Amino acid sequence: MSVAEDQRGGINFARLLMSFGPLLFLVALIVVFTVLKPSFMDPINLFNITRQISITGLIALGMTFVILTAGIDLSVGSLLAFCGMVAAVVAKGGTANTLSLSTSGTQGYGWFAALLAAVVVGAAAGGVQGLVITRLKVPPFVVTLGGLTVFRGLTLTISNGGPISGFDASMRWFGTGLIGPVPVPALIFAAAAILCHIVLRYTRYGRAVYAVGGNAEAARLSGLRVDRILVSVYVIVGFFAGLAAFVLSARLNSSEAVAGIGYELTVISAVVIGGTSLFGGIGSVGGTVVGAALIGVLQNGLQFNNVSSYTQSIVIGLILILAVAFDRWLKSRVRR
Amino acid sequence: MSVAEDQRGGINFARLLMSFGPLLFLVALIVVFTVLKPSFMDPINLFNITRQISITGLIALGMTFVILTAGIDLSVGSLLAFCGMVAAVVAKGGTANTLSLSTSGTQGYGWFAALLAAVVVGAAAGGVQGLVITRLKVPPFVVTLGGLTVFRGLTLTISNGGPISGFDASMRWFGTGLIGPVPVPALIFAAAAILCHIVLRYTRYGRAVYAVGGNAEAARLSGLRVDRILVSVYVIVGFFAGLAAFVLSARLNSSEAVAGIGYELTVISAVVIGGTSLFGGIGSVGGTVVGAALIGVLQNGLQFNNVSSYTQSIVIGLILILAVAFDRWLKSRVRR
Amino acid sequence: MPAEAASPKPVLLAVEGITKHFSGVTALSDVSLDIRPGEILGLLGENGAGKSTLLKILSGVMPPSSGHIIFDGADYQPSSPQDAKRLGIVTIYQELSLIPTLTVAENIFIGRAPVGPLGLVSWRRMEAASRDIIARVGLSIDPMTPVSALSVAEQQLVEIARALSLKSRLIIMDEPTSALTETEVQRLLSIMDRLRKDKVAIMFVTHRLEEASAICDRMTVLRDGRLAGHLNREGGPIALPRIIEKMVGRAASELYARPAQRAVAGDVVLSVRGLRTVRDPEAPHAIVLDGVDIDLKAGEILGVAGLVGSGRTELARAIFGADRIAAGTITLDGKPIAPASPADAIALGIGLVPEDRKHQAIFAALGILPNFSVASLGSFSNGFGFMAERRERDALAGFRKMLSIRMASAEQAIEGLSGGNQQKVILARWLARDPKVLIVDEPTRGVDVGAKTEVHQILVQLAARGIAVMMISSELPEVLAVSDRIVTMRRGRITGQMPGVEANEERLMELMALDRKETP
Amino acid sequence: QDKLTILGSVPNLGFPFFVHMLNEIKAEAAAQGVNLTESDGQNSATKQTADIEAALVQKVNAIVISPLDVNALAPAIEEAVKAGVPVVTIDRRVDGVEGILAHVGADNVKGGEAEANAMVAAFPNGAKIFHLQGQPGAGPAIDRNKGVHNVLDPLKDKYQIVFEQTANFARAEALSVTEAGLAANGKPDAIVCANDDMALGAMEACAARNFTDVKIYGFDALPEALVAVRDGKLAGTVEQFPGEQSRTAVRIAVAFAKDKTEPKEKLVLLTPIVIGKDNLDKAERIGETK
Ligand SMILES: Nc1ncnc2c1ncn2[C@@H]1O[C@H](COP(=O)(O)OP(=O)(O)OP(=O)(O)O)[C@@H](O)[C@H]1O
Ligand SMILES: Nc1ncnc2c1ncn2[C@@H]1O[C@H](COP(=O)(O)OP(=O)(O)OP(=O)(O)O)[C@@H](O)[C@H]1O
Ligand SMILES: [Mg+2]
Ligand SMILES: [Mg+2]
Repeated sequence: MSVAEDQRGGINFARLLMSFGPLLFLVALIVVFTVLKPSFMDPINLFNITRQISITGLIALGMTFVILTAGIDLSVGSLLAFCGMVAAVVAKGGTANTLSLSTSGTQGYGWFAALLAAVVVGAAAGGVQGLVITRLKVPPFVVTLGGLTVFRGLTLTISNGGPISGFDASMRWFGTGLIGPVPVPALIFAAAAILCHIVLRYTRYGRAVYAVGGNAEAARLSGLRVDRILVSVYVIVGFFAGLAAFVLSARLNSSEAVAGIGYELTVISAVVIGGTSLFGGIGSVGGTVVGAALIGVLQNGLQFNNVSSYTQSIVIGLILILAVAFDRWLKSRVRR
Repeated sequence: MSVAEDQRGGINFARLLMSFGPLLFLVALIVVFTVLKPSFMDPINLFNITRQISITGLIALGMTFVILTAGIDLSVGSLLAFCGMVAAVVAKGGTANTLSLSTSGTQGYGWFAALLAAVVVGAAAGGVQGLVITRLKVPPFVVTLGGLTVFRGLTLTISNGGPISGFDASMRWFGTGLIGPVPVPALIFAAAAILCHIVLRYTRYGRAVYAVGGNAEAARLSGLRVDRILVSVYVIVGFFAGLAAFVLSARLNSSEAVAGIGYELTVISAVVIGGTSLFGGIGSVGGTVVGAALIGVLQNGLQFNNVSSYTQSIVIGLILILAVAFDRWLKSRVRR
Repeated sequence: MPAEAASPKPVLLAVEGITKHFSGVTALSDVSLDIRPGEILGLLGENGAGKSTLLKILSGVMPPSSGHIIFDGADYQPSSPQDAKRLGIVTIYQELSLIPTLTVAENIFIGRAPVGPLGLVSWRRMEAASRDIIARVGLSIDPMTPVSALSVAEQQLVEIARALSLKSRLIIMDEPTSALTETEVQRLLSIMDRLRKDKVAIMFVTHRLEEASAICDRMTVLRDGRLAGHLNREGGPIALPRIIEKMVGRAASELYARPAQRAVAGDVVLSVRGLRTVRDPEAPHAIVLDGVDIDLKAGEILGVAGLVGSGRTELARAIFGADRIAAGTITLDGKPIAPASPADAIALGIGLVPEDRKHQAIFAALGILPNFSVASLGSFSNGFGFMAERRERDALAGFRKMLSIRMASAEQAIEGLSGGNQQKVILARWLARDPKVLIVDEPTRGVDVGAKTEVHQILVQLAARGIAVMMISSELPEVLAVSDRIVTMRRGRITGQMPGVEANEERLMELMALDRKETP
Repeated sequence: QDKLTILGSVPNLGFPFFVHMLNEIKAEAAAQGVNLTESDGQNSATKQTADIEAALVQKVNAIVISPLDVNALAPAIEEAVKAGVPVVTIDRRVDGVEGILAHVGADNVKGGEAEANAMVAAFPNGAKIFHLQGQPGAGPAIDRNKGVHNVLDPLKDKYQIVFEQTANFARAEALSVTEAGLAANGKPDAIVCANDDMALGAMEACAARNFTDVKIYGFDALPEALVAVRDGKLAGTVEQFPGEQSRTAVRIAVAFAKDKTEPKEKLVLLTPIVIGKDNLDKAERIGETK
């Protein structure tokens, strides 16, 4: 992935090492966990991990675009819940607070309509936020913090607080199915990651995203339509929040009003640990994938070793800091 | 406050208007709520509001310093819980999960020791985070996100998940006491705000904070010890988290492991709504006070009118965005 | 058809009665001018005269408050830089508009990267093409270098290269040469000459009047936002005194005049021996210091000349503690010093006016007062750490007068000042410290001719007070005008030194390019 | 020697209620001589699901779980059942999954009803009521709210809820929300809260205004609340016997895992009761209050 490539698209050993901080760290973690408990490497467990990171991972892909433009989106967790609820309403054919886990008696519109509804609503909500950011010149932090509470409120209003549960097998397949041994959510995540990588690395649009984040004023003077690009990244992250919501609902067989609380921090961590700068212009999809994997492996590995929940918090916090510190140290070593 | 002053300390009408966006909005909100329910203006309610905003307000003062340097501190909520627990342990004289609401039988060290412990631990924790940021070159977002989970884990470990309750009257006075009609927490907040205003506006240190946030490289080349200043702002926000923790514990007569969850976003909103730029170098204490008041009035006013919690979320989110949009609009009008 | 042939040189762009107000400031007032294809129009004026503002209006960055523009016979109201670009109006901005995090190649191809059959960007083609493009302006850096690793001069060349690579009918250049040395300037002028032959119109802003005189067909001069007049080439180049008179509104005084009487230089204050600095692999082409010996005496102005990338800035930063030193010693007043940070160097009495004003010197959003006093917070505050604002303001007022800084108030954001006036505030920042050694790196970059003389006089006065001044400059006339002694650098080494009175441009150029002779 | 291992999973160890639950699970597991893998859902259905998945990889012999959300955890529990691992649910019942070994619980809706009924009994002539709800969308908040309304809605004329707000199960929020309620509506007769933390916060708000005769009801019967009940500061709190539930669940799970002993009852329901000053001894954790 891009973490290992240099700007020319080829492989450059120094750069490889330089950008390898989080990846090296990830490998080290996996080794440690395997030594502690060899069954950690059980394919089932590895696939579990990929499935687990796929939800926040999908959103993190979109967040990579946003953060590359020096923006931020705090609303993703709430937006996920909102899109999930919309998908559920479409899938079940109404807002009735259907608690039944069986699908009999429901008159829904099928998984495709539900998926479409989720991503369209997500993208539209992102677009509205993007427009407020660019037209009214309100900083992204404020707009999406507003979005965080607004979308949660809307979700609760739609569902009247409760979950909507029980989808048909075709929809559930997107959360629980396997293709060969590989969980479907993991495949969706992988496909999305490759797509995002190509877009950011090999399209004019992708390069424009980097340019806007590197220096918005210079980008404008160079003739880029900065505002449109800014709006577009919020549309993208909204789209991914919608997609993630669909997969999550399919996986849990339920859309909850409390879904996604606190996801914004997990998602942003994945992006930032992956080396994307919060000040924009620097970062890669490969880094984000590694960042998401690092968090996933850490949580799974600690749980696997029955580390107490309180200690888990402490260890996870420290290791995240360490991973980034190690990356900085590596980069500074390579530089001299 | 500073929002109304120009650099000379005098009053300049254009600037007054320009920086008045959030304040105008605050006044408008108060008027609306008073019209809806005149008892909103009841002194008891107004003092309630000042007391309510004092906890997050205190932390927001510290956060203003951090954000002025283009930093961020996500750990404040957890640090608040941690300092509160430390204060409780000192006040009760041990880690025993003392549940009694009465203080009889406890062998604590008194309020002063508890206060001292809270602010020292807060400042020290902030200092450690500052050192990691400056020495290991890990971005503040990552370090304090790590801190967020580490301090929460430590708090839960100390208290084993439970609260520590029941402090003596001298300590409780700091949370529940009145001087004349004014609640003590509000007075503490006011005093701290004035102090911070003076420090940022009239001291050499304050100038340095703005300079570092405005352009760190230029600050370094102008002979400022940038790293020291950066560490200091994290010490300050940690100190305020400790102080806020002490006041909160005194007010609730209890230190809880779950205190302060999500405070980071409330606190950062207050600062940002008050006009401080997340990119550093621009902002004021006066703005932060107004930002904190805006949030407090909004919450209280909606509760006062018994607005349903779902609708509250939606309204609060929209109004926060609107307040900032209004401010930007005013500023752009004054500029031309 | 015949009608068109009758007027071989129709007006390409005409500006009619443009006025521009900012809050409180009138930057342009009823300005008119025109330019034809194949013509180089010089746009001249003092700092703050409104040149950049006019150019920004032409390139769609901001709308005028009133007046209108005709381009190619049609009404022209650009709403964004793209509109201008689409019509073939290309701009090189005064404040460089490159994206620091992207590579040189990407900056050159921003928004128009070459794509392959699938619509995907071809990095290989982009690299190859940009290598050719930057070669035209004489740059030989790797196009895959991030722009953040380039020196200001290199960035300026990249910006020029980009503009030249675009299909254009009108090129607007706002001080493209301010960071360049003679060689690059000459190359640019010859490129401009070629473009002129290709019927491209060029609007050219510079404070180096010799350049303008050499290349421009016509000149339009602005003064305080108003049109001061037009000058035409009549037979020969437009003479400097004519330009200056139009610009400042009075007869030209003698410029670049060495004061006849100069105090004899005193003892050696600063002495550098065997200075080496470490190579930065992010910029592998970077020339590092390779054993520099230099002495600086009290009361003298030491001019440092060299080509772009010769290591002059590097030397200044090393002495100032801003970059790490690999080997060598620095002694100040006979005592060895090892400043580990600028703060240490400043405490020892060394000051540095850096070359990159925007990134290294100014606090854009802050007022002029804090920008001025940031290096002297100690002396402008009392024992309790409170600012002594009155003293601070009085000091600023003094320098405002002394340096004739044009500003509205001490509270005004420094952003709002013209480049030259910003530079004066930065100079004032260091003058307020009264340093033992003051290093100025390109002190008059972007400073107008009047202010330039003032800056030179200030440097001379400082030297007269016994301060050791080291002046790095890419403008040889400037080096020759004020230096008591001149050293030349080439590839991180000192290649020669001589007293100022014995120097001339030819000798210096030879030393700056010395290794051509050295290599057998 | 093959010691059995069971997974004990609770929704959120940030809350003392679940800390107690897990502690009881731990104690009973030790008493039964089995290993325990602990899991904290950290208030996230995906986290709790992930923990179950990890446990299945490690081939635990049984799962004892209090699900954060009965619907969202259903797929994970279904997976466990499919893998042949016996599952016993505590406190919150998962309906849609076939093959769950047993459920031990006390219904939150019933608890809410009990709480409201206790309040009604204390004010036979009607009352002016504040209602503090839990975190919007969270399962227990929904159920307890439903219980309270089941009782009070038919009695609307006599029992008016004049102020109904969420305080997110948090003490500090309950304090400021109650302050706002008191300023807006004056003194109520009773405050019904969806957990003890909020009741304790409301209690502080009333104490600050010297409204010492407001009857405040909590939920969960935490030791701190029991002390307040004993001291007459709280009127009552709902006891759902989480410890008893947990121990029973572990016993059932271990018995089945050891030798396929089917539980006597698939559904063990403990009736929630309201602890007042007079029946403090019925509270499970009264011992912890010294
Ligand atoms: N964005 C702005 N806001 C307020 N005032 C401005 C702004 N831009 C320029 N000005 C003012 O307009 C006037 C003209 O500035 P301009 O930058 O056009 O001068 P210039 O001729 O390019 O000077 P220089 O040679 O120093 O670059 C100056 O007084 C300047 O302070
Ligand atoms: N801040 C920097 N970071 C990385 N490389 C730099 C930096 N500044 C200068 N360089 C590199 O070091 C080399 C020496 O540049 P330096 O600025 O010292 O030369 P100079 O003689 O002052 O010439 P110039 O006219 O370019 O300033 C340049 O080629 C440049 O690429
Ligand atoms: Mg200009
Ligand atoms: Mg230089």
